[in-house]
Amino acid sequence: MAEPLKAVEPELDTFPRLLLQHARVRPQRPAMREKEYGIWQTLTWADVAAEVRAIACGLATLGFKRGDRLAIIGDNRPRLYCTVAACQCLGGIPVMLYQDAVAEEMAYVLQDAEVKFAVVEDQEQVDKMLEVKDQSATLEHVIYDDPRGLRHYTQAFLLGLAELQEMGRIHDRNQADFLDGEIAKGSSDDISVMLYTSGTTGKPKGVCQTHRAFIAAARGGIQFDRLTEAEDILSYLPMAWVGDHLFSFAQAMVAGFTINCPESGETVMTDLREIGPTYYFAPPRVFENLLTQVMIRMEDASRIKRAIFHKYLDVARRCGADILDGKPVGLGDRIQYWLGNLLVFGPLKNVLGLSRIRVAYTAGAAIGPDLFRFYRSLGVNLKQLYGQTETCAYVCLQPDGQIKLDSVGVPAPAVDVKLAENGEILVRGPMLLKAYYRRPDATAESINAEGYFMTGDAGFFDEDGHLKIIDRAKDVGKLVDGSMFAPNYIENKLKFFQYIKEAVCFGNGREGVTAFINIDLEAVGNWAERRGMAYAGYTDLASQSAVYELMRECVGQVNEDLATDPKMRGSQVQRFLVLHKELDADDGELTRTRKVRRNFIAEKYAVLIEALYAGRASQRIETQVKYEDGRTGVVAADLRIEDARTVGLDPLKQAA
Amino acid sequence: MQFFFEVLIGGLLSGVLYSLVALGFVLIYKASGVFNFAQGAMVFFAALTFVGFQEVLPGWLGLEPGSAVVFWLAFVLALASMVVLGLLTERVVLRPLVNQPHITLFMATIGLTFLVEGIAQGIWGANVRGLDLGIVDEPIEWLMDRSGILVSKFDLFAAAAAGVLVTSLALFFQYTRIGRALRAVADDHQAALSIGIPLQHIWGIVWGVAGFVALVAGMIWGARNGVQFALTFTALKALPVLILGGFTSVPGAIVGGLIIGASEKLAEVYIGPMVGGGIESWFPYMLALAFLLVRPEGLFGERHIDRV
Amino acid sequence: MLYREAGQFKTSYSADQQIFPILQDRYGYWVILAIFGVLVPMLASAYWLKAILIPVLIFSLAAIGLNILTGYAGQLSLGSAAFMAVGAFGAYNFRLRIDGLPFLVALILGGLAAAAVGVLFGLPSLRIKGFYLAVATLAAQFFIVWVLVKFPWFSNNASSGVITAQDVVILGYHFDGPQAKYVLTLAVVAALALAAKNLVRTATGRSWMAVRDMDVAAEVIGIRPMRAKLLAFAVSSFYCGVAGALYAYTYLGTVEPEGFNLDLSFRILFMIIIGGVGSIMGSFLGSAFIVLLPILLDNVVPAIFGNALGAGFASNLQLIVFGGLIIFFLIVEPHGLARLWQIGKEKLRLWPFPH
Amino acid sequence: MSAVMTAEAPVAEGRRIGEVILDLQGISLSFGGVKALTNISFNVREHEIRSIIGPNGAGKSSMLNVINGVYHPQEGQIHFHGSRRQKMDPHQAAAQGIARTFQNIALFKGMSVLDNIMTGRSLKMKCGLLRHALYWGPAQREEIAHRRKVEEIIDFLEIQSIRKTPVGRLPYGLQKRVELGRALAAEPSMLLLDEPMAGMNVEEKQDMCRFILDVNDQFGTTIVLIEHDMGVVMDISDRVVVLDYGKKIGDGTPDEVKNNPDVIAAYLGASH
Repeated sequence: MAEPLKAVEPELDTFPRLLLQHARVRPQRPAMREKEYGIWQTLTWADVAAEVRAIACGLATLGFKRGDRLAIIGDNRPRLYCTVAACQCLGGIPVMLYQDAVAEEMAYVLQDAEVKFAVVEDQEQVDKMLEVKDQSATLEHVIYDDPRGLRHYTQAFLLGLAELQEMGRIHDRNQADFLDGEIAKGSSDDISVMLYTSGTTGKPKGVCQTHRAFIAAARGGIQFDRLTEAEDILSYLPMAWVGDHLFSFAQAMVAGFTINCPESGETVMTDLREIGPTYYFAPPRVFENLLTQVMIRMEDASRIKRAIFHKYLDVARRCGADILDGKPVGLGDRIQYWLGNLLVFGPLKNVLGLSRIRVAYTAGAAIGPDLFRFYRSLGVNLKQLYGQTETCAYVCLQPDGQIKLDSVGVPAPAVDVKLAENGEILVRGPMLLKAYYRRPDATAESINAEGYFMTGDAGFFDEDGHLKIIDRAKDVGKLVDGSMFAPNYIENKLKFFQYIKEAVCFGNGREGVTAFINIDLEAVGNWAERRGMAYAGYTDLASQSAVYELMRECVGQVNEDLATDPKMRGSQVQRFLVLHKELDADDGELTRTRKVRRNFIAEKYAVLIEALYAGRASQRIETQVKYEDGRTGVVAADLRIEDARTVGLDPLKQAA
Repeated sequence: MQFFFEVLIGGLLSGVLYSLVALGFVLIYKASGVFNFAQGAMVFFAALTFVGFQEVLPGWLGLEPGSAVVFWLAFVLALASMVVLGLLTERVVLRPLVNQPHITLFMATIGLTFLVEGIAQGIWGANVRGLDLGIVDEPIEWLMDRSGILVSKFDLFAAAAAGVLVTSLALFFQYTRIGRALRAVADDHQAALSIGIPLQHIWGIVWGVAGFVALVAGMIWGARNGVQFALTFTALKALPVLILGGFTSVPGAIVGGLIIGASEKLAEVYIGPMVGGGIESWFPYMLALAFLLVRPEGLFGERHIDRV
Repeated sequence: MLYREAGQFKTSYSADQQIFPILQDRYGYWVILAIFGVLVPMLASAYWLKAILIPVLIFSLAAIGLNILTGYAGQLSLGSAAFMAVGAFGAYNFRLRIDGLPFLVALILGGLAAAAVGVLFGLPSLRIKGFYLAVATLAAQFFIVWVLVKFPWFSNNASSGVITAQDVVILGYHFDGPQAKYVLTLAVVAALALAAKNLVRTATGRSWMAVRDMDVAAEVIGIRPMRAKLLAFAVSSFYCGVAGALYAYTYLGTVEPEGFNLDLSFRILFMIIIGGVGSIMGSFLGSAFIVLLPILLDNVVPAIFGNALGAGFASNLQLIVFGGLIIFFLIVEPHGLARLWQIGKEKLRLWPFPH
Repeated sequence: MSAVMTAEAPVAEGRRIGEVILDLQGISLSFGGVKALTNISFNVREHEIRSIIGPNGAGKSSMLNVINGVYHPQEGQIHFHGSRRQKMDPHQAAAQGIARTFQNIALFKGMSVLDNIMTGRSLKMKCGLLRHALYWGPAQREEIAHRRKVEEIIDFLEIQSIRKTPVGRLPYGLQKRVELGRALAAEPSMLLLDEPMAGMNVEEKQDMCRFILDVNDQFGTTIVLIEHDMGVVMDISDRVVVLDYGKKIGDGTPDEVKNNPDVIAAYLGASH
């Protein structure tokens, strides 16, 4: 069971009250910085309180009422964060929208949330609002931050944020106690924000979170990682994403630390280096791109420099993570690591802007163990967390010193996690959503009678109480013998090999697991060239026996890994084949976001699956493909099928 | 009046020497746009090499010192050295700096000045040497008898040599294919390429010719004043000559040299005593400076319009 | 490798526009200043102070002067030594003829005298550029030296213009030992170097560089090229003048006009070519290089070749090495040692990445 | 004739084209006997975008050089803001509020983007040499005040990510943008742009077009534009003057110019 959350001081139970508290306690501490006009323009907590006050009073002047919805659309900007707080001051509900959404997507949310006010960043967003104004009956006012290019927009419902603030200041002078009264009316059970779930299935749903929930989630994280007012965080992920709302808004509001907004999308990396955040969040792809860049840039380095770099990376791989975790490490290794830190890791982290990091989190997708280990071995305290929009991005966190590469850590303070019969993860705690906006059906569907939120993810706890996520619950099936089959989990493990681009596993209702594999043409191509192998394109390379050998090795390693886990040992891949063509979204095999469409593939390549389970050594297949220029053609091949190395499993029965 | 003419003629004749040095500048500037500050050093190098060979050849080959064979052999070897020096300069110094700002090239030739001076003295030593061309430095009696004006035979010879040199260069430029190519290069590098002679060959030839001119100048000058380091300073006087005559004009170099030579002598004689003498050291520069303010493009230079 | 720039963000323009925006550079600067200001005078021998460090500092100042003119404003000058002479003789005469004139005031007046002469000889720059201007500055070189030799008034009627500098006294303290003279020189040079850095990083410096890079464009945006060039001549000559005065007062003590000859002008030019055209720090590097190289050659050559080569060889070798280095730097690294320094610094900042 | 045309000139919303502020009468210019411009007259109204078009060598750049005082025409009169202009130098033109960019980029190669744009504010900076040398105090305050203005321009032109890059390292399109920034830094009332979009790709051209329109619109800057891209010219100009061989062959709104037979002939002739 998770540790309890320390008690909340009753007067600090909403964000507006927290803000006022900071303005009192640490008025001159920096609250927000933004790189603008070449320097980091700083707003202190007192400044922020004043800004928020002006915006809130301005909104009130325009007739903003308690409970009204206010959409916020734009890049991470201090004044937009201020607007969130201002809206909360008036008891309104900020509705966060993704700034890169197209107008129709926005129209849907504006209608669904019955948004009355929209505060947007610039002309681009104003144009979208104008486009959807007619469809959004409730939308009354559109307020913009950056007036550039908007001089000739004559629509009466448009207003600049600066003008709004001016109105607000006048209002505030006339009714000095108005806003304090509004803030006093607020309750911790009021909805503090609405965040829309991305909606891979069906239409997006508005998740209503209360002040209580987000403050609890924020406090839990702060307590867990001992965050202080001295942290610096770079706020560059979309404001509409729950992670940013937790890290850049809720936690900053609770702990009183500083958020830093980059100058523009192009300058994020430079700004990261300048700020050198102490607390950092990025999805795995950001870390992956960073690593790729590091490796590419090092390619051009002199031979000596490369040798030093790789030598000390090896040292780091050997003992870096242990040193970070405070585990016992021999003196020799410690000295070597210290040297490496002087020569390589220290400067490297510094150039990347990671050197001041105390805590970094990644989430949102599985992170490759090599990638994860790389950063930890350099001494970057990178950890994983698990959560959803519905749980304020807050369920499990990895504690310092107890990092397991494939787990998401232990339940966070005050969070109650349990597993359903089918392995689905159920969570309960103060950070749960209040409801989906105007969707009682959906709310009822996802919160069970005992008050547990059904995450839809399947997982299990290991012996140390760390949660492992294995798959979407609906994808998890059973083998004939009743043991669990989690295709995504296995596929992810396969895909962590650089040589494997895609993998599709089958096994639900079968005796064992089989797999289709797509090799990574670039990585395997390089590998082949280094070995002097000739090949003519993907199909040819994929069919070569050396490549099969390579794949067998990869699959074998995955099997060894799976075998260590009693719940997974039955899921070892018994047979596999390397597909003759790359899975392609144009052929309907992948979604546009490059997720495999398992069922479609199973149907399309039924003959191959049959061959895998029939124990045949090869199978001929002809497939229609669409070329980039729209023509279609046929790819035909005799595909070899191989048995994989397994640990302690009987081979598949050869019977059909 | 007689004294005035004597001073004037003496000045004109020493001006001939300035002209010869300036001629080397003009050749190179015309062909490659390089203001070769090292031309003075090359004159020094040429003279020193010639004298040096004159000294060592008899010992090496067992020849009679001072004989015509030694003279001509030394001349040919010195000429060859100058051509090699020119080609090396073109190859090692200027070619890597092609397309660099002119000022950079100019500074490079200042470096070259030091290098050439150092090498010359390093090889041949730094002693002052005499150089005998076999012409006696005595007044022409015929002229002295008729008009009472003293004109040295040697000076007349020098003037004649310069005249021959300039005439042959003019002919060379006018009537040979390479000469025409050179003139084309001066006007437009692209056009020169279309003639079919590689730019680098042209530059090589120009540096060779400039070396030859330097050798002639160095020999005459050395014969008059002895071969010594101070020669490089005197050679600097060619700079005001160029300003007067314009960087691109062969006639300008000649006329400019004569003006500078004559005016500095006249100024020394007539103005010098009023201010304590020694104004020769700066007079040409001040004259050139004053001239610049009136006509920046020089007597024969082309007016340049800045297109924007 | 040594830099730790993450977290060094700037929240104000004054922080962003510092001379050394990076913390480690600031530390480095103070460390160097402490070494040369405190440790060196305590530890260095009189020979080092008198024969090496003081001249390096003085030539640095002259090189800064020439760099302002040539490196920043793009006007080539071959007359720096003459402007030094004006400064030296100017300061001498001001002290000689005005009773009780404080030394530092005389130093500044000497510099101003040089500035006035510099503007006079800079006038042709309004009409001419490049080589023409170089030749014009030769006129200054020869003319000024001639004037100082020929008019005994300037040297208080000493024979052939030799002057002996008066004692250096500031607020009653006599600067006569090498230590004291070194510290004084360092203080003056450091202050003026800082002022030069300030000039080149503000509007004045930008107007010089604008005229250097594209004078028509500069004029079109409202810079008056004439003014900018004359100002560059004035400031440049001022620096050379102060350097010249220091040359007389804290270095040699006794100077003659012929000491400020064309060769010295060339040496200062070489300092900025090798040190770095358009760099204040390069002026120091170049000066140290040009002062130290002959000493190095004098010590190394006999050690390798013995004395067989004779005395003349060393001076010829020096000519060859200087000439060769100039050409080498112009071809390989036209921005000199300062650029090499900067490349090295960039490498350290990006370490372990190559770029 | 031109009066009729201006009456029909498109008036953008909120942007009022005002009185004639620059009037050129009978301008002739020659270089050592070669006539560059012959008896050219036209005017520019306040706040308008006035384009000069014509085949290569038509004298377009010479026209701009006459306007901002780089060339002095042998004949003709120039009235700027009502008063007869005497022979003047470019920096005097700059002081009167005329800024420009060049056909071949004329940036200061040795300086950063920031410093290049800072030079654009030279006329507005008042501190002298001694204050600069001392730096701390008035000079620093002035530098910071102007830096702030320059940063607004950098923001306006969306070149934040290159502000400290030496201009020599920038690609062509960005250099053009920086040059526009330098001209804007002077807060000119009239901006002369000499082929601001030459050599740009479509995207860069679109950006540049947007900037020009924004400048004209937000700051009310009068713009005289030379441009080869007819699409752009016809799109954004209020009035167009057409030159050919140093003579004016057409003047009017884009539509009028498009239908002018002389212009059509010159362009058809030029394209063959």
